[in-house]
Amino acid sequence: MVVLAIVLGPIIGGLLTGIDRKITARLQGRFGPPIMQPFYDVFKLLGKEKFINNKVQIVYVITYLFFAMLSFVLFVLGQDLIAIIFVLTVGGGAMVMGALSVRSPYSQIGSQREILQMLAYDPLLIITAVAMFMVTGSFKVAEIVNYQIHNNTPLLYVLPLVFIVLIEVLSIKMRKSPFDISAGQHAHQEIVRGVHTEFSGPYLALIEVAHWYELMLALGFVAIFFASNWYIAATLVIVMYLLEIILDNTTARLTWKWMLKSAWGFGIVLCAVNIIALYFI
Amino acid sequence: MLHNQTKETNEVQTTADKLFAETQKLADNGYRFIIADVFEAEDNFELIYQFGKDYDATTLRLTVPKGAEIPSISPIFFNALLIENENQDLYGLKYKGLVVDFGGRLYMSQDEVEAPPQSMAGMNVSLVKKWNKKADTAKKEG
Amino acid sequence: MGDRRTVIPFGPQHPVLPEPIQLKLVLEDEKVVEALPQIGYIHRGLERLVKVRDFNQMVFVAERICGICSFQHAMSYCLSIERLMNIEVPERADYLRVIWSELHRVHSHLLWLGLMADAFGFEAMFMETWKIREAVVDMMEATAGSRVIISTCQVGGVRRDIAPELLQQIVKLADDVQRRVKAIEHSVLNDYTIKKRTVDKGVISKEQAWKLGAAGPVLRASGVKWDARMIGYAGYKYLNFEPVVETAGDCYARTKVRFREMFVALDLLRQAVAKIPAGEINVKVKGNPEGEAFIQVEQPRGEVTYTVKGNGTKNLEKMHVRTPTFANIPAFLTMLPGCELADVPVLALTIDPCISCTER
Amino acid sequence: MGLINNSRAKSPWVVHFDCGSCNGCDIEVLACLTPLYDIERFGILNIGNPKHADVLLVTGTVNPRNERVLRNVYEQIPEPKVVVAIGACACTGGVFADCYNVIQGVDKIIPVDVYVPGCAARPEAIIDGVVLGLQKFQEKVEKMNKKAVGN
Amino acid sequence: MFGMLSPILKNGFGKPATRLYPFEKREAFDKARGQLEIDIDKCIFCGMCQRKCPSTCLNVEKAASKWELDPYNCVICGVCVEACPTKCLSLNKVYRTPVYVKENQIKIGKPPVKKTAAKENA
Amino acid sequence: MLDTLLLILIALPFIAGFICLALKNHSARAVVVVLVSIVLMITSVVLLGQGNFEYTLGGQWNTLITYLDFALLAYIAFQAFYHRKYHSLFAYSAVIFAIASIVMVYYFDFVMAHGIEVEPTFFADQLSIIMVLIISIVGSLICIFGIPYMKDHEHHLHLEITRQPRFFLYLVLFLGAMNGLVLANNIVWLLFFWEITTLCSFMLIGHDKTEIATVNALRAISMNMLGGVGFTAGVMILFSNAHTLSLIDIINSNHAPSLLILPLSLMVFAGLTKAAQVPFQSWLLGAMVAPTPVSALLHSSTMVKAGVYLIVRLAPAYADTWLSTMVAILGGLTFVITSALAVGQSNGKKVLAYSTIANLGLIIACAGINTPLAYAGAIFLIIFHAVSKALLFLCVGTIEHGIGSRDIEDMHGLVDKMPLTAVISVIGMLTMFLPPFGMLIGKWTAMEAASVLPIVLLLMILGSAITIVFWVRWAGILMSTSSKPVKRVIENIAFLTKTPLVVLAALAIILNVIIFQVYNLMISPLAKVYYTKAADTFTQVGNGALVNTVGSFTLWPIFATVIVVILFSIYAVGKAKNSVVTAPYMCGETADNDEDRPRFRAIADGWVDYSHSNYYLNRVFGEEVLTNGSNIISIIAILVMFIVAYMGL
Ligand code: NFV
Ligand code: SF4
Ligand code: SF4
Ligand code: SF4
Repeated sequence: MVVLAIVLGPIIGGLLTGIDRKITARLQGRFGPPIMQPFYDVFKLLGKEKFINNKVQIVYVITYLFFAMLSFVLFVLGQDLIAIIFVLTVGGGAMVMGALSVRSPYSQIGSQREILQMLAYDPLLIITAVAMFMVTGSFKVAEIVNYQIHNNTPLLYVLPLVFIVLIEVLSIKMRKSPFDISAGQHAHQEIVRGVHTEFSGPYLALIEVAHWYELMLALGFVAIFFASNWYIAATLVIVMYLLEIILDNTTARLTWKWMLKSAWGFGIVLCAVNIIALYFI
Repeated sequence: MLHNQTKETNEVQTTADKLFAETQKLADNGYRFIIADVFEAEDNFELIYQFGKDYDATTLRLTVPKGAEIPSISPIFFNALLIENENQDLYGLKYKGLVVDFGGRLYMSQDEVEAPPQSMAGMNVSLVKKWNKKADTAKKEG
Repeated sequence: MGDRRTVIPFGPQHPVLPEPIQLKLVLEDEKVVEALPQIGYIHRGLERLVKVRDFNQMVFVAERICGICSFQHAMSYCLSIERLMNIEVPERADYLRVIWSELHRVHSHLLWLGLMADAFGFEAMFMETWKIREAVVDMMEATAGSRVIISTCQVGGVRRDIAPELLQQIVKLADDVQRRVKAIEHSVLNDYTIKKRTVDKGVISKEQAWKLGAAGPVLRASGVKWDARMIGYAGYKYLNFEPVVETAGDCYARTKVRFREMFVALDLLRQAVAKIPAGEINVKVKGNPEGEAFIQVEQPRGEVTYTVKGNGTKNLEKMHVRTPTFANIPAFLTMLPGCELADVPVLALTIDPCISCTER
Repeated sequence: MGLINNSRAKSPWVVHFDCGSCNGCDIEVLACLTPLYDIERFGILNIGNPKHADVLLVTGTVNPRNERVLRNVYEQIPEPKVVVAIGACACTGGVFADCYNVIQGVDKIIPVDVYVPGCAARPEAIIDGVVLGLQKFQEKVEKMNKKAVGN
Repeated sequence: MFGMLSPILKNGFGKPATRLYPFEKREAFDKARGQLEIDIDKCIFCGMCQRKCPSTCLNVEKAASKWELDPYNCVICGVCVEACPTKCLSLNKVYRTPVYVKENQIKIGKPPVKKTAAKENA
Repeated sequence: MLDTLLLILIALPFIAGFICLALKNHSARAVVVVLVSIVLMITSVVLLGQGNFEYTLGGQWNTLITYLDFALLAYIAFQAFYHRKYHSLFAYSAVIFAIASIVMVYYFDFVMAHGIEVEPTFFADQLSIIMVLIISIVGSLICIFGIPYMKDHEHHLHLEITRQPRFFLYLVLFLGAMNGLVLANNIVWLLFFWEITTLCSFMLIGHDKTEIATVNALRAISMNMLGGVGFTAGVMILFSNAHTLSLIDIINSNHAPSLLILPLSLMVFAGLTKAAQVPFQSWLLGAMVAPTPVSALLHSSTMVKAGVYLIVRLAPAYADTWLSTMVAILGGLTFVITSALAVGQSNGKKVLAYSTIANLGLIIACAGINTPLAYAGAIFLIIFHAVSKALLFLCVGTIEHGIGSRDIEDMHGLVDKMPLTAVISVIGMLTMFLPPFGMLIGKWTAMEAASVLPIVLLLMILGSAITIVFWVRWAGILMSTSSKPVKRVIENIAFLTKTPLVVLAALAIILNVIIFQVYNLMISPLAKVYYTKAADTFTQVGNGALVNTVGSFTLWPIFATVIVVILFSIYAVGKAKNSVVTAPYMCGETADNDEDRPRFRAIADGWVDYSHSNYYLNRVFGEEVLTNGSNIISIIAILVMFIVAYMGL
């Protein structure tokens, strides 16, 4: 199981990224790159000359990669959601510190924004977990899934608002417009490549792979909203992913202020309403 | 006489000391500053300042000897700052009272090519160009 | 103790800046407290080429001041020489100049819109606008043989004629573009995120705009009704149109102005095609220019001025171009302090900077 | 290793530096990204950051002020890298070759691999130019390896 | 709110606008200016083109009967074509392809025919 | 055996303190302090081996304590009065509170509860022992650190006569008082030690005798005396309601909760003031002006921990009441508010101070949640916070002496200048907020426990997200380095400075590894004793996992990952020998590689030094923006707490 997760995670994640790029291109009226493009990118990056600013950077990248991997593995193993989110923050923190360790303007500004980004999505993610706990009585993924299978009530039915908030959280986590403020995937950025500015070559490749793990984890979060039926769950994931892509293509990048406001205002209020509503059902 | 697009502009002859006051007057009358030009002669510069109001243009014209200091009108019209700095760069004029002084470094980075004289001395117009030669020698050496 | 300010370079090589210009930004958190520019990355010194190129060759140099408003540069230059030498240009040539000018305006505004979208990370819109622009560019290639720098103007008229069938195609193109731009206009001006990024950003009041010498859409978006085309150079004297004016003076207003200007330009195209007379397209030029002339022409980004001085030889004595961006940079610099870092590209783009024009 | 080598030509990320172009070539480079030409078909991304790029597209005349920038951008691209000079200006200085502030051609400053002529260079030509540049990767890789051994 | 929604969905369901260059090339326009060609046989090495060229990329040496073009400096304006008295220059519709190494295009023609030579002597 | 231990733990610091006062020789004093410290550490470990106990002293001791209490309060009143010219409001209020205390104590001791004997006088369960360990080990290390620090400090101040004897008197005495406090069973005794800590903190905060120091000391004493009054009142009501003065008695709750709830709320109030919870946070922030060892001591092992100790200690007594809920909410509020406040600060010590208050808030919230799981979380937090925070304060002190500033913005690239300190500081910071470190485990435990109280859980979630902000960026900039090869500097710091740092850092890491043992040995029995009715804390501990009924934290994969990361990093860094070291990206205007600080060319080709500052978002997280509103909110919350208590809910 663990090995499978470690191996299949990035493969599916990479494929999904490729599909994302293809669909994005299509939505923009373009032909688009081949589906395998992300893999080409990563392999090419692996073969590039190693450019570093300092050696500590490498450590941070590796930390990011392995902790992203770990969080996904823990998820697959059905572990505690809050623990998973905490593990995820290690990766995020490593990225921030890595970007801060270089005295480079855009890298450091990017990391400041990344911190704000973490500030925006971290509580929402935990609240999502809490909402699941409220329904199922457990923080463990395995239990959450079991609960839905036994009671045959998908979480989506009882937590629709939380699910909507999750859409925003995933946009932030996947660095999609309108929240691509700390490092865009492709679009041109006022802060160049943000936190990724100073990572290049093989190290950038590792970051990309780590990002795939995170993507898989994010989609996993979506999937367990409908764990009673895996077909519907898969559909849900696909719909969600498409939604993210469309959102990405229909919005301009917004500022961190707006992001914080919407996450802490809109997000938390929606979740709260949903959770309070639980008491009445 | 300066030809404008459709008609002749009204032109005011002035001097360096009066320039600032004249400009202030125009500013008070609702004119805006459009552009300043320099015509270089043997040993003096002829400066013309263009001002506009609606579709009319007014010109201030003055002659200053080379090396003289000219009062900057950028405190009145902020947008004069770029052209005045440009003239410092390209003609070696001196302005005093510039709001932001680039010190002759607005466009130019190297002293060798600073303010090329009108004669364009050292310019090579033939097909075989100096850089090509330089590069060829460099290639042979390296 | 504890300096809380960030000092960073913004440019010259920067992904959101299509052209090299540098701003030294001093930030507090993300608020810009001070911005100082450094330009000169594109300075070529081409005005001095008048010394070694004759006034006919200079048309092609002037044209290459900028690849976006290239035709209009060539035209302005020709207008100024023609003014010096008192040349009457044939009427058909006047009309053809209007047609190419307005094609350039449309393509330039579409290009700007795309870059603007890119500045705030709206890739899909960039792609949409540039797709439309491609049709305009194709039309330029069909009429003049080249996509961006069309080299059709010369002192005394134009070098190429447009065949009647092609003229009809231009009308068709105008209708087509009108339809497609209308669709985009709707999307852009009503989009929540775009409004968030543009409304009330970089406000310039009417008085400020005039005093700072802003030009073109920046000026008109602040409520000043000033358009050099009203002077009536080239074929504009035969056509009727109204300058586009908005009053808010923010980025959103400037966007709106450019949209509406596109429609005006398309309308002018139609008018020109309808009215264009038959006849010669250029006259023979004899003699050499002498005297001084000062010309104002409305380019996509605003008013360009050409000051030329001839001395009776085939080389001019002086040529000086003041371009709209040159005039708009002071306005841009006054917009900057107090804005957010994320707004810097947006503000930069709303003046539609063209550095190669500015530095020549 | 084979996988990596195959991937190189399939995923060239470009960084575009406008070092004094008139914008003519510039907008043609950008036009390549647009739906009609869509160079992302070849995996080409305009990445904006030299540290991530493989291909440097240079347009325009070099002058003493942007020369140092050009050199810096070039140095910050990790090997294997390819430089494509686009347009008459970048190749030789074009119409501006005789100006006092113009250095005639990018190759006076950094090694250029591919020259794309034209004023402005057409998008098709630019695509051809990049594709031509990709064929040089193999050679570049050898150079890189030699350099690594040298260290 | 999401203005771009309908255009992008339209794109998504429609066919991409991409022209699959280099596999799919389009017809050049009639007026397209590609590259400069010379019918060297017709050239009389008068140097008119060289004098008119705004980019000084032509070099005509009468003595050596040499006509030399720096194609990487040419801005394809077509002035020389118009200026040439014998109409030996033309612009074709094919744009020039990129290269690894810049080379000047040198054409050596036949020495000018006697008639011209005679004229010059006179 | 037991009496010796108690003697050493409580009385030895008092004696040693006065020896310090008498010793004029610096080295002699150093020897005394080091010796006492070592003895204390050893004794506390021996006490750990001893296990739980109870110990009774004779009645004459009670009388002695009573008289000493009067003397103490009078001295406090005198001190406050003496310094009244600095800040009359704080001074007079402190005097009034002190006099009120005297009157109350008099009435209590001689009228209400004359001749009452409490058995036992001292008692220790695991909580007490944990506290003793923290005080004796962490506190002692801080004292050791103080020796070279104070020498340096006075050197900077150019003092004629050294004031160190007095300083070490209170520093060492503080430990004794704290030990007494956490071991006391007789509440009167507890109150006595409580007031001693108040006095000590006053003396230490005002030690530098500058105006600001004195004002802040006065603020501290006035707020703490307010708490003291509350405490005394609580004791009185407690006695009149329940006729007991024994802690054990109260906790084991042989009394109806409604009788206890009002006195308990007063005691909790005292705890809140001592733990500097909002709205009393200002005294602890003011305490920053004191020399760093003082801050470290106040923030980690003593003083504020006394407040927390009291609240946690009493927690089982008010379990399942509304009071408990209010305590949880108050703690949660403080956690969010002060975390947010910390974001807006660039003064390193202030950040630490706010973070301390925030974490205390978290602990108090746990006490308020009042389930075995929460209790375990609270104790986790107490342990790990003490170690990490002491470490961090000492680091900041060292840094301050190294670079002459305690501002975070001046610490960019510290790793190049003070590698050892920087690395240790970063370790300290990481232990504050990242898994697998104990603080995070504590936080996780707290959150899972809080799942019964969603409002508190929400506060915890927000707070913990905010804490990440300031830790990450601080740690990040400490480790930022130049891309030039830097000259390796060997840090020149005194042995007595380095030792505490290294030991604390080691402790911070080792404790995480043995977290299961700590839990099984110390925490689990406590929860079992005090929460007999409730379910077990963790169903399974050990084998790398903490499992409770709602979730689980499997630590071994994280440990494994850490090891993998370390190994892989070593490998990758080794492989990176050939990599090219480049200058940072500056939009193409990077300077040549020979400057230490990155520069770029800007306006008119001039050189400009690149500089970067963190975001402080003062318009959102500024003190001015948040303080007033949050004070009002928390005062309201405290009032609600009293109302709830008064109604005996
Ligand atoms: N003149 C001119 Fe311009 C400028 N600025 C014009 O619209 O584009 Ni390059
Ligand atoms: S080659 Fe022509 S189009 Fe390209 S930059 Fe130079 S002048 Fe402009
Ligand atoms: S103008 Fe024509 S004939 Fe004369 S040299 Fe040039 S190509 Fe030959
Ligand atoms: S086309 Fe223009 S640039 Fe090229 S050779 Fe002819 S005149 Fe010169």
